[in-house]
Amino acid sequence: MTEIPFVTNNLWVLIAAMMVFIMHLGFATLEAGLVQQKNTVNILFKNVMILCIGLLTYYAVGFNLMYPGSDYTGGFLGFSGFGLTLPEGVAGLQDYADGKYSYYTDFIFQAMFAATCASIVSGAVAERIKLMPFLLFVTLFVMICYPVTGMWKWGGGWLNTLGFVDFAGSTLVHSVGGWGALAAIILLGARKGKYTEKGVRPIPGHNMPLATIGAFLLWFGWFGFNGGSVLSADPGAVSLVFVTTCLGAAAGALTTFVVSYLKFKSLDHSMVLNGLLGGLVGITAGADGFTPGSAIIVGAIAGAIIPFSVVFFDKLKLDDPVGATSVHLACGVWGTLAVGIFGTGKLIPQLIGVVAIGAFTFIFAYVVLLIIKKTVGLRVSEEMEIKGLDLTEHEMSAYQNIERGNYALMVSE
Amino acid sequence: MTEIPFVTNNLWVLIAAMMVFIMHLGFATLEAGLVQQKNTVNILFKNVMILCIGLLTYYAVGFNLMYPGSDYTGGFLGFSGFGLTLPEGVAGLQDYADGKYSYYTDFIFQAMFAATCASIVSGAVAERIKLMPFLLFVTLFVMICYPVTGMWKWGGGWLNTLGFVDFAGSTLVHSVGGWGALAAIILLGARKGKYTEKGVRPIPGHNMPLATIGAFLLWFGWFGFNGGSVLSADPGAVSLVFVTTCLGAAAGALTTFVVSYLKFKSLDHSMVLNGLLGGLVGITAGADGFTPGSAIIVGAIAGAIIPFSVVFFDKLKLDDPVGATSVHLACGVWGTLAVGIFGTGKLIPQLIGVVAIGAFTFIFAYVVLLIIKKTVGLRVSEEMEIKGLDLTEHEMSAYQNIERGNYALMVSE
Amino acid sequence: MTEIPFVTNNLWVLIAAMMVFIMHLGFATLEAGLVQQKNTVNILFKNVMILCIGLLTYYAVGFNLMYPGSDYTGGFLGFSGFGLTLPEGVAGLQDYADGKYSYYTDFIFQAMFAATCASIVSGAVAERIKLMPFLLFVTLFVMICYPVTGMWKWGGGWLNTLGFVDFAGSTLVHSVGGWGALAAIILLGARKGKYTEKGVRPIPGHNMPLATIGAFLLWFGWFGFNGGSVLSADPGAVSLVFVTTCLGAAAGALTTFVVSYLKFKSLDHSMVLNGLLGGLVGITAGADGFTPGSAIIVGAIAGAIIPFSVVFFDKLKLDDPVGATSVHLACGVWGTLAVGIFGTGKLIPQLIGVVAIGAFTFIFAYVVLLIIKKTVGLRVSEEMEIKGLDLTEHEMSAYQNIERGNYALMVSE
Amino acid sequence: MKKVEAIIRSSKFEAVKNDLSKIGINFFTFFEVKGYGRQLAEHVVYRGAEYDIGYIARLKIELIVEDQNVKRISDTIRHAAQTGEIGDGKIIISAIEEIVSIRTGSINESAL
Amino acid sequence: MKKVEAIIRSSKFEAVKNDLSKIGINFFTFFEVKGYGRQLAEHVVYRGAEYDIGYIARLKIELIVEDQNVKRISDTIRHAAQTGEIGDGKIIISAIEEIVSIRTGSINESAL
Amino acid sequence: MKKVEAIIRSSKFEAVKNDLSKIGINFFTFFEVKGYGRQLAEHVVYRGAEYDIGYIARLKIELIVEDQNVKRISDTIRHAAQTGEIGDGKIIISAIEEIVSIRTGSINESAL
Ligand SMILES: Nc1ncnc2c1ncn2[C@@H]1O[C@H](COP(=O)(O)OP(=O)(O)O)[C@@H](O)[C@H]1O
Ligand SMILES: Nc1ncnc2c1ncn2[C@@H]1O[C@H](COP(=O)(O)OP(=O)(O)O)[C@@H](O)[C@H]1O
Ligand SMILES: Nc1ncnc2c1ncn2[C@@H]1O[C@H](COP(=O)(O)OP(=O)(O)O)[C@@H](O)[C@H]1O
Repeated sequence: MTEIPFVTNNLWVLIAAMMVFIMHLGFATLEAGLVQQKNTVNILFKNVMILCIGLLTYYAVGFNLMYPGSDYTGGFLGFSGFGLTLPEGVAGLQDYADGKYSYYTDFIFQAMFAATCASIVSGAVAERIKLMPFLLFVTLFVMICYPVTGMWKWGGGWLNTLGFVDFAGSTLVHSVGGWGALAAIILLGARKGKYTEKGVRPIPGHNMPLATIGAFLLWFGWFGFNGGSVLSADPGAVSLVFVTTCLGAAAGALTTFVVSYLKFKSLDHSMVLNGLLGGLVGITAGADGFTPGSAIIVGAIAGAIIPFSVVFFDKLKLDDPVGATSVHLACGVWGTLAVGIFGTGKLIPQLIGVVAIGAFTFIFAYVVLLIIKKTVGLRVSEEMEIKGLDLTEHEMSAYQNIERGNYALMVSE
Repeated sequence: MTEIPFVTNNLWVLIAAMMVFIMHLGFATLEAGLVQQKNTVNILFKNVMILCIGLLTYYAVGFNLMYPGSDYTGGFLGFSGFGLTLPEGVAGLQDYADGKYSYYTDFIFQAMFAATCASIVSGAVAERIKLMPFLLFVTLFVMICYPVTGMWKWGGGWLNTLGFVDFAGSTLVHSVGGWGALAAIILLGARKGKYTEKGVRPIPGHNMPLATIGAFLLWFGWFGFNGGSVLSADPGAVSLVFVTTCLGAAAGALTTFVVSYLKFKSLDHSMVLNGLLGGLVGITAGADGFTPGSAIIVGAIAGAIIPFSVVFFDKLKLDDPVGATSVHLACGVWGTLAVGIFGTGKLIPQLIGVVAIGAFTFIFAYVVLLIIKKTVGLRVSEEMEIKGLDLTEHEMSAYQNIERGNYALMVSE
Repeated sequence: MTEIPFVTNNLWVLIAAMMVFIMHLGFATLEAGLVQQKNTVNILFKNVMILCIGLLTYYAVGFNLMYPGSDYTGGFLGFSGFGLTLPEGVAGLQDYADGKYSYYTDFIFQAMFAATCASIVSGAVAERIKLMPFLLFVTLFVMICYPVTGMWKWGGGWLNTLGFVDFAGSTLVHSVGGWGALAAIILLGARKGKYTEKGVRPIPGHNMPLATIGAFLLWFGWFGFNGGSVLSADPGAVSLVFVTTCLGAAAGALTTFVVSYLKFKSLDHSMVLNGLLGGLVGITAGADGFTPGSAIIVGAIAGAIIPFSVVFFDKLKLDDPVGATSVHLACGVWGTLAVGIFGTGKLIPQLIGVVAIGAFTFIFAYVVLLIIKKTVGLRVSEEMEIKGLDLTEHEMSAYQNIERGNYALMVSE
Repeated sequence: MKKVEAIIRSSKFEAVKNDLSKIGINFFTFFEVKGYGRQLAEHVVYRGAEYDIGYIARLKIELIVEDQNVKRISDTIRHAAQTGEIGDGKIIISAIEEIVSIRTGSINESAL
Repeated sequence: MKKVEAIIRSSKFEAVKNDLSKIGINFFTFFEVKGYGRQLAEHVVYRGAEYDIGYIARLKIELIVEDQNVKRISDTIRHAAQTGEIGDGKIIISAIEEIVSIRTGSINESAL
Repeated sequence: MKKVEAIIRSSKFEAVKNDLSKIGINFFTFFEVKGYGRQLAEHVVYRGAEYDIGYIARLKIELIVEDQNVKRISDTIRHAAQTGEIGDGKIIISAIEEIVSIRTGSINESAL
């Protein structure tokens, strides 16, 4: 095939950045739909702020920590200075990435990724974490933790040298978010009333259409997340990634449907949405390497993991309102290992990557959160939790007139 | 004009596939918004499963049934084997479709189309069909029925040879979905309470913002549905298609607004959304051939058809909660004939196409559904219908805390 | 860099048009979320009709009024005839805009812009304006007012000659909408009960998830709004625009968060959404010229303006339910001036542009609305306002079963 | 004057309304209530864990009637609302001292 | 002790609340109810077919008061809630045996 | 037969329900009400302007009981629902004339 023009490659990566952007709305709506009504504004607010803080910190620090440049090839840590410095002329354009995308394109595509891993955490800690400490944690997580492990592979660090493969981030993005979520829910404890002497007491999500919008928008954005990770408009590669991504998601939803029907005799919509997302997370590490057939198997297994994982975390009394740990951690690990099984055939580097990144992320998150917990505190008061964070943190209600009418204004003669 | 590079063509078709994907969220939200609250989860669940099953069956069977290859040119039925087999090297890339798109691009774009016609059915049969039998029907419909008639035209079959024109699927997709819907609602019967001795008793949709999101997302996706059907990035053709598509939709909404205001003295939002979609369906068969002026006329007529068609189906006691038969069947037929009137000037092939595809689809759907009805049954029990499918099929409520509070958890001190 | 192929440029502008389209759903959902439940259908209906009317009038008149062609260079007003006339052959393709986009691409991209300024008005006048007079105003506003001032700059008119800079429309689109909104709310008066002797009585929006969806979709669409305004796929320019746009939005949300927390001790989600949008509006005039650092400053100032502006308009008893005047007018003016400060260094042309366009638009809107007010009337009756426009204008409720159950149908045995 | 309160299945609302109308009773006030009684709330599964939704949905109808009509109204409601299954609900009759029409100011019989 | 129940237009809630406050009554319980009476429910058109929405929305206010205050309260509500149009609603007065304050345990007058 | 009505904090619903169950009371009807009383509604800020949300959310429980059980039930509710803070709510006891079981048609004691 003739060489693909720079402008076309660049255009695709820009469009992909746009698509990854919309995943943030996906996370916001999915999480909002799966929490209780009284904490809806809070979760939406957090998701807006995560994205904004994520973009700004990635601009200030993250990008140059994740991609410190060739001096740090094979290394553990590098930093090439604060802010963005556009290489002059063609050095910031065609020459920047061998005719694939410009400097700014690179930044915006990567920046959109960065904030997603913090969104994953926000779902798991929903309904009980204090807003300001949470935002503090998110800032550090996106500014330091995500870029450091990201550098190990995508920034050309030691895991890359080792042969670890993670195409679009089953581990680098999703399980990183998942490990952060896990550390957080261990330190936070469960929502009041979730685990009783009589067993698990479900706290159903308050808006299934919203959650469904979220899941579909995440899938929609995943075309950019995975498709854009080809980092060029290469027709063969991008079209294969589209196919594997979609088949993986479809298979994930289907097996969750079947497994949870057999296991619980219930057609739980929230579970199937998790299954769909689990399929997407699972396929992400090897979306460019699997055949369509393998993609179906990898997605299907991810989907089958979901119901077991959800129950497993509940058994451990690790309360995760939206299933983020099951979707992003469990399926993220599975997807990364699947590359070793169905793709490269090399399982060892995959295992090393999963463990190394998991350990670093979990410890980072645990320590930061522990310090926050011991100082300003991590969890809202019981009274705030009962009243809901919308009223207590934001002084507003997600659905004003529906539940608490302003009677002089909302009348019917 | 110089030749358009393969990579650019391919990129556009991939982006178009992504856009058609989001139509599935459009259908899900439109239908969810237009049903009663108690059946919301059910319709969302169905739409998720339709997409997933659709992609997997199209992978397994549908694609090779719809595009069996040149051996079946002019034929009625062909099949080139199960699953996907990527032609090696450039044969799966530039050479696959004369430098327009790769093999996998072709598959994913077509696969996204396939499931849409099943989504059309799901709206019409909402609130009373059993889940499992419905999914069984959908599987067969997407796996066999849609690809067979699709092959007649797009797969190079007999209708193509005959000169039948259907650019992006007013008939091949929309009326096919509409005929399936018609067969289903005949066999299912109306929702309890819809047709009383005193006349039609409306059962209003429960969430207009959701329905509006659906209609807009469908329009959004239609840029890919119609624009992508150019099957290349040809600037003249794609930009014309964008213009005709948008003007058709706008004209459709406007005439529905005017006609239903004159006819019912009411500014019915759900009707105007149907009108907008009717305009889109109407323009679809000839979006690449109409002038902007004709596009407005075709869309306007489609919009004018909607209110009459909605009332007409109600007169026949054919209960269609979302207006799918009016939008997709009535306007789909109109749009296909309009090509003969405003476009090619040849009405006969258009009529033959409409009738042949209509007959095949209706009979296929009717027979399959009749068998299901006589065996496992098609319709939920009266008790389930009264309680709602969310609670009875999914054991959950779409808006948990809003309507049925978990009082210990949802308190206000 | 080698020249960018026509087809790639054209493709990007088409995709950008698609993205601007989705901003209309953004406006619809943002506004619907920020009004009271009883006026939800009404605002959704208006947003659908604005888009449809906008596209049709821009087709009929607007496009040729805004881009009358080179005969009117430097002029105040020009018109090159009704409807669209495709220049034949390459004249409508490569030659139409120096290999950047085709005639129809130009039209559809511009048409999508046109209707946005009317959507801005619709939010400000929500909950009390009569539907038909409003649609009449919108028709004239989009057909005449917007294209005339648009021609002054983008159509090559006198402001363009003067050196006025407005890259993607902080003034030409956003403040034009804002001035129209201002004229309208002056003439309309506040919603009943908003300003009492005891001071401002807030009327909270009824659906924060919906408003959040709106804000995110607007940002999403802004990739096309600003990115597409490069009018080519130039990698350096488009990627810079993506970066400045996103950093501006993020900084806007962040400063609104901080300022409104300091000022009101409240984490008001609706305000932060306004801040995010304010950042976007602010960055729009100079998105192609700012450095990322300046973009952050410009966005941050826009975000800081928001809380003060909202309070300021309330002090003047100018009732704007969604904050459209603050977001689009205040930040639109700021963004235009910011170009003079951080970009070109020439503040005078910016000031002239802001004042000239502001004066023309305000007077146009004021006069048209005054005539409507004196003739058919502008405001609904008090009874209609109390009952809500959904029931009185549309005879329906946005959330049928949630609030007003049809008891025979919505039962639980 | 008496107050008649009836807790009924929402599915029987239409029947009760129609039958009351047949005996000339065209006014009442109603609202949604939640019941807890012999009929148990539904057990459902969410994300793999079972729970019961805590109550069953019911409608409460309230109407003020003249003393001599109480029996007829009570019987009418009972017949219309009855299914014979557990969960049918109750009718409660109590005395009131006065009913005033806000519109006319008239009281008791003439207030109806 | 008496119970005063008033079914009023929601548009009159503010006025009733303010006027009660003026005569020193700063407590009550209220909730949304649906009314069916002389005033007919609105007829609307949905997708070409007409139907009536089945009821009119009302608010119900309940308050327990000392016997001697009943007349004044009833009059206050009536004046505040009256429009003179059909649909103004009713005020119902009945006797209660006891009111207990959950916080203090005190009963009747002292429970208020 | 008596009617016991209790206006309680929704956060105390679970406790009240459990304690009633312990003394053998497994039936009641409840619904959401809005309270206006000594406890003031929350003051909140929306878009820079302060306002109060106008009421506090409460649950109302209604149950019909035999005369001899009234005291015990009232005490049980009071103990379960009490926090000692302003806003705890009230228990109201009144006489009813008759309760009819819709299912069986039996009245009073046997209707329970
Ligand atoms: N003693 C009571 N006081 C108040 N409400 C009651 C009482 N007993 C029953 N109810 C109401 O009636 C509903 C039906 O009662 P249930 O015991 O389930 O069946 P049935 O009325 O057929 O015996 C309950 O859910 C509750 O709302
Ligand atoms: N006898 C009654 N018992 C209970 N509620 C009643 C009764 N009569 C009227 N209502 C309530 O009062 C509302 C207004 O009554 P309506 O007959 O329409 O007008 P008006 O009170 O002006 O005569 C009704 O919708 C209903 O809620
Ligand atoms: N006289 C009354 N009549 C009816 N409801 C009352 C009355 N007094 C109080 N309430 C209800 O009880 C709730 C709590 O009362 P409040 O005065 O705030 O506290 P407390 O009961 O602790 O004195 C109020 O919000 C209201 O719903």
